[in-house]
This record gives sequence, C-alpha cells and structure tokens, in this order.
Amino acid sequence: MDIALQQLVNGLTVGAFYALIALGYTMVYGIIRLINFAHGDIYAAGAFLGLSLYALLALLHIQNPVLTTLLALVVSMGCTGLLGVLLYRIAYRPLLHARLSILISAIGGSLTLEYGLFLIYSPSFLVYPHLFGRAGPALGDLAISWLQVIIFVSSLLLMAALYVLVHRTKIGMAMRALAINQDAARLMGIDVNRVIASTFFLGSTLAAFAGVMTGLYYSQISFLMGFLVGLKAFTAAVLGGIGNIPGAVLGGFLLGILESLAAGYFSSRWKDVVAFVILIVILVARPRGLLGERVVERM
Amino acid sequence: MKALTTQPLPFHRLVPVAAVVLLAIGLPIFGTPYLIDVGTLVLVYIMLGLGLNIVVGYAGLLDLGYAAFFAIGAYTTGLLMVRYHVAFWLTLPAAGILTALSGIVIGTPTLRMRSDYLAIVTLGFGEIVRIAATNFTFTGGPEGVYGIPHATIGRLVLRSPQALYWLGMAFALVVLVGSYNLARSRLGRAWLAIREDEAAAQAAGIYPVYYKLLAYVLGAVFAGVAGSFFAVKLTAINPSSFTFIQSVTILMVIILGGMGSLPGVILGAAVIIILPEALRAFDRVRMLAFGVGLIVLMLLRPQGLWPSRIGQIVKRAVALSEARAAAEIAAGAPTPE
Amino acid sequence: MRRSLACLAMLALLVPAAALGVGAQGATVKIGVPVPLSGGNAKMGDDIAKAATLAAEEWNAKGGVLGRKIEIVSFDDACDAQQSVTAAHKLLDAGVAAVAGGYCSSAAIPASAVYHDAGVAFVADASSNPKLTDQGFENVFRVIGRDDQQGPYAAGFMIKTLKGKKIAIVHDNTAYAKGLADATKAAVEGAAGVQLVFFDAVTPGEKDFSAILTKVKSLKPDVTYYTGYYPEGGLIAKQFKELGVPGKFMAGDANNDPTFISEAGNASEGVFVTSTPLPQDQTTAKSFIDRYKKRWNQDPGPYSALEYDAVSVVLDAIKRSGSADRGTIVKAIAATKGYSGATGTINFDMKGDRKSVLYITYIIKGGKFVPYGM
Amino acid sequence: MKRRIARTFQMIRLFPDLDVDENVMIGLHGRTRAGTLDSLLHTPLHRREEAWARDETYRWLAFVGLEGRARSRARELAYGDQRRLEIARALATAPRLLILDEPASGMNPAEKAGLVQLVGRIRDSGITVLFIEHDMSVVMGISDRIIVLDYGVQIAEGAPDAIQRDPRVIEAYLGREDPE
Repeated sequence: MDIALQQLVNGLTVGAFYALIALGYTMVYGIIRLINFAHGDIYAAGAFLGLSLYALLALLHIQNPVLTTLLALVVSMGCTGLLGVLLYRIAYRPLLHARLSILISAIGGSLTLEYGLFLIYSPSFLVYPHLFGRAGPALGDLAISWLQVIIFVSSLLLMAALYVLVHRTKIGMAMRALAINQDAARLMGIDVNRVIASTFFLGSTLAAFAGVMTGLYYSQISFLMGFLVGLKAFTAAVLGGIGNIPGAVLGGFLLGILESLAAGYFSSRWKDVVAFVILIVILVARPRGLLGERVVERM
Repeated sequence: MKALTTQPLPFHRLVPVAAVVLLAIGLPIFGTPYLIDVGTLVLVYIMLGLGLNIVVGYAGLLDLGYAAFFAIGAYTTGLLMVRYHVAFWLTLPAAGILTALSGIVIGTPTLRMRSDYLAIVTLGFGEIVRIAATNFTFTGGPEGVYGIPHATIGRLVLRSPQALYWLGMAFALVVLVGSYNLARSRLGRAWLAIREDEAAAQAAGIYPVYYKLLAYVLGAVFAGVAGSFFAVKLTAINPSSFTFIQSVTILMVIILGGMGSLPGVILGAAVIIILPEALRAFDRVRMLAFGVGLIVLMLLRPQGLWPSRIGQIVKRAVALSEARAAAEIAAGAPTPE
Repeated sequence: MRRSLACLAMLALLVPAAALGVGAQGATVKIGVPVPLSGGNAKMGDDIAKAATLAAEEWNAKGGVLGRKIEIVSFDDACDAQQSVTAAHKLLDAGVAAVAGGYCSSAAIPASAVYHDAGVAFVADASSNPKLTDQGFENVFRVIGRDDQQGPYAAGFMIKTLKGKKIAIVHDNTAYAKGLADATKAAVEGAAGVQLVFFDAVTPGEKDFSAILTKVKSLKPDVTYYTGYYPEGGLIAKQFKELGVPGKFMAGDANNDPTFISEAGNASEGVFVTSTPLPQDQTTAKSFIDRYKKRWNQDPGPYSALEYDAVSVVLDAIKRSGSADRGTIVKAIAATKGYSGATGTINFDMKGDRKSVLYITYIIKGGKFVPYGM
Repeated sequence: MKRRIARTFQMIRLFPDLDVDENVMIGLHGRTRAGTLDSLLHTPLHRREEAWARDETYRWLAFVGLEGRARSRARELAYGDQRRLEIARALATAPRLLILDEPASGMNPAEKAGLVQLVGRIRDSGITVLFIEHDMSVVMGISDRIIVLDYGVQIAEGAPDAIQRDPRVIEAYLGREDPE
C-alpha cells in the first residue's frame, strides 16, 4: 500500500511537469492547429535562463533562496514568454496557412533553440544550485519533499489561473473565438496576430516555470532536456483531448501516474510502451481524447 | 498526376532532369567512397520519402512513426540473414509481408481518427516498435544485429561503396517507377478523390477506409524494402537508427521537397542528407545552421522546393474543408463524419 | 524556371560537399578521430578530440613521425550508427592512416566494419561493449577494458567487499550499459548465496527515476549497481537518497565524471564507482594531466587519457614499423609490446582487447573520487 | 454502388482542383477492376481499363455537353456547368437510379431549361431519375410521377397535372385560402 501511495506521489510530480508543458502544446494547437515541436525546447530555454539569473544574483550577493527563486522564476518566465512570441513572429506567422510547412519550420525552430543553447551555454550538463533540501512533511515511510509540494500546488494554481484567464477575460474570449473560427473572429474586429502571440507568450511562460522547477528539483539541465519531456507532454495533451485546457492537465497527471505505476509494477523498460498502448486504446475508444470536444475534421 | 494525357517535358524542365541523371550516373564513377556513401544514403531516403509520400502526399494521412516500418524491414533482413543464413533476396518478400501486416495492424483501428490523432498514434506505434526492439533479446537488444552479410548476385558480393550504390539505385528506381505508376492509376485517382472530398468520393463509389488502409500498407512495404537495403548497406543495425527523429527526418524529406511530387522527394532527400554533410566542416554550428536553414527554406518556399499540383490541392482542400465546416458550425448543422 | 532554379540550388549544395571530400593528400600522417560532437554526448567527444590533438601536437613538437607531421582529422559521429558509418567513409576519404577514437559502442560497431573492409586500424578509446572485438576483425583494438571484464570485477566487489547478499542492477538500455549490466548479472547469478533481486533499465534523457527506485526500495537490496552514463547516474544517486532506498549505491565507469558529483550534491557522498584508475591516480598519467590542463585550460575528461594513449599507440606502431601503410600499421599495432602510456602499460591480446586491465573502485568523499581502501 | 444508385449534392461537391475529365473518371472507379499490382506495374489489364475509362469519360462529357471543357479545372466552370459535371460523374457510375438533390437551385432560367432537357435525355436512356426539387417549372416540366412531402409527411402522389390540382398541395405551397 505504501508503495502504491509512493508511486502516486512520484507520478503526480512528473505529471505536474507534463501538464505544465502540455498546456503550451494544447493552447497553440487549439488556436492555430500547429504541433509546436519547439515547445519542449522553450521549456529548456526557460531552465537555462533561470540558471543565468541564479548566477547573476549570486554575483550580486543576493543569497536568500526564496527571493532569488522568485526573481529567477519571474524573469525567466517573462523572457521565455518573449522568446516564444519571437519564435512565432519569425518562424510561424508567415506560414500560418501552410499546415505542413509550418511543421518543418517548427522542427527547424526546435533545432535552432537546442543548438543555440548548446553554443551559448554548454554541450555538457549544467547543475542548478542545491537550494532546497529534501526535508518534507513527515508522513511515515512516504518520501515527499516540500519542494514537491510547492511544485504540485503552484502548478495547480497556475493552471487554475490560466483557466480563469481563458474563460473569464476578454483576451481569453478572443482566444476561444479564434480557436473556433479565425476568419469570423477577424471579422469581429479581433486582432488575430496579437491573440496568437499572447497564446505563445502564456504557453512559454508556463514552460519556463516548469523549466526552472526542473532545475531546482532534479538539479540537472541540458540543452536536449526538452526533447523527451516535450514528446511526453504532447502525448499528454492528445490523451486529454488536444485543444482542451483541463484535458491537458488531466492528460499530464494521468500520463505521469501511468508511467509510475507501469515502472513500479511492471517494468521500467516497458513503461513507455505501456503508456503508448493505453493512449492508443483510449483514442480508439474515444477518438477525441478524454475531454476532447468535437472538433472539425480537417482533411 | 495528369491522369489522362502525358505531355512531353518542356525544355526548361528537361535540363534539371538531365543534370540529376548525369549526376546519379557520374557519382559512383568519379566520386570518392565517402561521396558515394552519401549518395547511397540519399537513395535510402528517396525510397523512404517515396513510401511516406504515398501515405502523406497521396492519401493525406499524417504519419509520425514511419521509421517503425523501416525498422521492421531492416530487422527482418538482418535477423534472417544472421540467424538463419537466408539469402538477401529471399528476405525481401519476408520484409514485404511483415511490413504489410504491421501496416494493417496499426492502420485498421486508427484510420477513422482525425488526422492529428492519427499522427500521435503513429508516433506511439513508432516508439513501441523501437522500444520493443531494444528490449527483446531476439532482436539483439540495444546492440542490435551486427555482422549482417553483404548482398550477393551469383558470386558477386555487393560490398564496395559503388556496388551498394548501384544496388540502392536499382531499389530506388523500382520504388520510383512504382509510385509514379500508382499516381497515374485508378488507385491514385481514388486517393486524390478521398483527399479532396471524402463524402463526394464515397458518392462516386470509393470506399475511403479501404483506400486509406491500402496507402498505409503500400507505404509500409516501401519502407520495408528500404529497411532491407539499409541492413545490408550498414551491416549492423541497432534501435538508435529508428527513433522518432528518423520519422521526422523522412517527413521533412517530403515536405521540404514539395508534397506529393516525385521530383520533390528526390530533391528533398538530397537536401536533407547533403545539407548536414556539407555543414560537417562547421562542426559545432552544424546543427544550428541546419535548424536555421530549415526555417529559412520554409519561409522562402512554403510549398516545398519542387511543389506538385497535389501539394497545392492538399492546401486548398484544407482551407476549403475548414471554411465548409465553419459554415456548418455557424449554421448549427451537424458535421458530416 | 523556378524548378530548374531549385535543382541548381541542389547542385550548388553538392559542390562544396565534393570539394570537402577531396582533401589535399599532403605529406602529413593523418589519424582519424570519430567522436560525438553533437547530441547528448557532445561533451565527451570534445574531451576526446582535445586529447587526440594534444598527442599529435606533442609528437609534432618532437619532429612528428617518420619525418612527417601528424594531423588529427576528427568528424562528428553523433553516437549514431548511420552517421558513424558516413563519418568512417569520410575519414577514409581524407586519407587517414589509422583511426583512434569512438565513444559509443553502438556507433563504433557498425563503423568498425567499414574500417575492416578498408584494412584500416581502428583503436577504440572508450567503446567497451564486448561485441566490438568479438566480431573477429584483425584491425580492431581497444585500450579500454571490456564490459565483461568490469562486470565480474563489479560483482566481486559487491559480494566480497560490500558483503552484498541482495543485489539490484539498473542499466539504461544502451549497448554499453546493457553489456556491462549483463556481464555483472551473469557474475552475480553465478555466485553462491547471492540473489539478484532487480534487473531493469531506465530511459536515457529522463529526469525522474523515482518510480523505478520506489520499486527497488521495496526489494531492500544491499547494493544497487547502475551501469549507464553519468547524466542519469547523478540523478539516480540523488533520488536514491531522497527516496530513502536502503543499501549502498554503486555506479559503472561512465560515471566517474565530476558532473556526477555536482548533480547528486550531498547524495553523492559514499557512492561507489567502479572504473579503470583515473589519470590522477596513476603515476604514469600525472604529467599528462598537467600538459592537458596547460594546453586546454580545463581538466581532462574521463576518457581523455585513453584517447591520448590510443593515438600514441598508433603513432608508436608507425614509428616502429617505419611505414604509414594502412596494412603495416594494423600488424604493428598488434605487435605492440608493453607500450607505456598515460593509462599504464598497453598490450593487446588475440582479439585486440587490452591485456590485464586494472579495475579499481572509487568512493566519493568530500565531493571527490577517492580510491577505495587506499 | 451494389444497388446502382448514384446521387448529386444540394451544394455541389465536385473535386474542384481536379480537371473536368478526372472528375468523371473518378466516377468510373466502381466500374474498373485494376488492383494494387495492376496499378503498381501498369499491367495490360490496367492499360486496357484506362483506355476504356477515357472513352467512357468522353462519352459522358459529350452526353452532358461538356466535351469542350475536359481539360479545364472543375472550379473554373460556370455554376450550371458544374452541376452538369456532377451529373456526369454520377452517371459514370452506371446507376439504375439517379438521385438529384435540388439540382436547379441557384440556376438561371436558361440553365434550368437545359437541365430539364438533360434530365429528359437521362430518362430516355433508361435510367430512373429521382429528384428533390421545389422549383415548379422544373418539377412540372419533366416529372412522370411526383410525391409531395410537407414537413416529412407525404401529402400527395401522382402525375403532374393531378398534383397541380391537389388542394393539399396548393395549401402547403400557398397557404389556406381564408374564406372571407
């Protein structure tokens, strides 16, 4: 029983990262139907920017771990958000109506970001400062750290904030309108480009948060770190129903938990196979993902 | 895909074709082994591109796990030759059958899905195949299969870069003629019709699921053949050659070249292989330059380097079906499935 | 017209490629160094290429070999089978006399067939998978030990020194790590009164290994042995402590990198690492480290000394045989007798493996690799 | 297709980016047998069929009066011609029953007259034509039998002149005449 509970905690931690990144995929997909291959690398960029901030603050002798972390988070999220917008402006905006070409452009963007980090920072793995110990709430044999709790709670808060933003604000309404019909939205006087850009900004911000948290929690970052997580997060987004915000969150946590259970009770070597088989089964049974709304088929 | 008449090529199109033919023949005669090896790799990607082109270009199905079929072909040939000492030529039909079967297995439950969901399912399938190859003992695990014998014709052993190049060329030509014929046939028209308007195609007597599945199977078989060749070319295969990146690379070949266009596939394969090789001299910035290059190429030529009518049709069909669907949603009418 | 332009563009791409292929055949002796310079192992490749350059520069300072200057030709193989074969052809085109390098076994094995067909000597510096030399190629050598030498050593250490009764093994499903894990598994299963309680793999590139470690924890092993590479190794060591997995943690030789310690932080204290002796622990290597630091202004990587020796063995063979002919070099390398390199004395057996490889175990203490029991 | 019924759509659904002749050839799909191997290898069977299909295509194009437009893109045709092309594609499937869904909607009077004439020739060639239409000039000009539906309920059936006099039909069309 203990083990099952522990695996649940493990799964929720991984799932929080998947969910945060999956949100970026799902929002961009919902609005311009693009599988943004570079999104995982945006997450990596966020982690690296955060590390730069820590280094800078250390030079300025600002040592308070909470203060430095908050600063690193805010600056990294802001800068990464702008990086996402920049990527959209340069690589995607001119190609909005060429569905497959934009996919290649996204792959190009992914490589550019990866090897940009490679050149600017390091081909090697970089290590985050060990700021937070592994102390945690005392729950018997259960290993859980305060950092895990913070990651879990803050990602839930961010997701809730995003949900409110999309459903209760003007820009959110514009996003939803755009997702349904871009031309109609344009006719209604919505500044389509600005709305798409803000979608990229928001998605990248969340990815940057995940990136900095990854650095703090796992302590190791590298220029290729976004690839595998990006792939998983994309899977999670589809699992939940791509284009659907609660779906991405559900998909992220579900995938994290599934993986943990598969590794714990079956075999770690086969856990990705288990995850993908379940994904396929779910999609065969529910062709639009768990929470997917009926979306118009595009041929 | 002019189905009814074939016109002679105008002069300005004849020149590049002649140049490519001259280059293809001249390379193994005058090139160094390295250049010939690169040329052979281009041929492998031409085969793969042509196969995926049937799935994506002709039938309009996005496939992100195409490397799986490539892997199945390569492993079939590798394992049969190493473990059971089967001659190369006999492994070809086996690879064909196995890849066709796997095309059916993955195609049947998924072809009714929306294309983007199909993309992730094929991605998952690709990963499943790769992980299985890594984990099973009979596939050699992460070390894969090594010591694969060379192909032979009679007593002639095809081991030199030149011999491998000509073997690859023969394979690529067969695949090229096959896909050219397909485009100009009843099947080609059926795919065209389905992609343009599924409901109208159905009204004209075409059963979409069957033809989509057929596209899958044929694409898989093409990849299987490419895989068989890859196995005897490399003589050692391991799962790391069949990653998601590989699937994406093959997809890049056809999109870069211009979807649905056969010369486009050839051009795309050449660029995808030669560009990083040409950049090899720049070592550290190689991959960065490749990434930037992809974006720039797409911005300059969004329809691909050598677009075909089909590529444009696909684009317009998407716009059209979107407009139609939007109109239907606006009118509150149900979307025809 | 646009299409012919597109086609001309393709030709334009081919031309520089052709120009690059036809390297000038000067009077230099060229040594090929295939290494990963892109992808996740780029750092290791960089360290290796630097060591090769250092070796060449030192020989050149002494007048080169056979009166000719030595030139290092290094190409990126990205640790990928397909790319390593292309890189191999490219090295052959460049007219290399012999090849010394390679990092990942999965890339070295297919490339070795190309070198074999061309009759070029290939001295592997870090590819330890047994299959590389088991292929029976007379031109393939390696200066690093085999996984099936390290495996039994690691098993013996766990059972005898650490008194382990229940042993867990984790690898990462790469050719190297699986080979080492299999060899260790065989040795553990062959020992009386010892139980292998866990054998599974993690996925390279992931960061969260708590699921697999939770399972390990429930099995209460005395020793857990991780045979993969250090990027995951550091994380596993850290999460091993965080989850409170009982028993000791030990890692294979691809983990003797300082990054392992910085990643794992405090959790690295008391971790064991099996390895060939690091350069700093070999009297023979002391001056190598100083020279490397002086030249590159950084510490050598874990395989730098091995690459330095691989290049040196080749050059020594050329010097002894008096010929830079490819076939002669292969024979001369096979005849190497007691070459004294930075990593100790080098002799090759019939297969081309290094004879009498010494393994030792390090323990991490105070953020440093300290030889255990010394 | 087994039952040999063909239809056209209320909103014209051609393959707008294909040529006119290709549109019709697609209609011949169900009447050709060339399989995968034939298509891959272009076997004699395939070549024979293609030649036959070409002839058949031009036969139907001539039948609907589009023989001069064979190599145009379908989208370039005038509206009435697009409707004819859609009918040609349906005819190419060799139906016994052809269903036309509001074929005259959006047509000008000249096009309507042409349509009536075309439908007459189809009927004369032995194909039953069922068409759904509310344009009286077209309906009365060509029908042998008419079924009138009002909100899905059949309210009348019979020959044109009988229908024309049927009070329930008149009521449905023009509303009740309020007795003053």
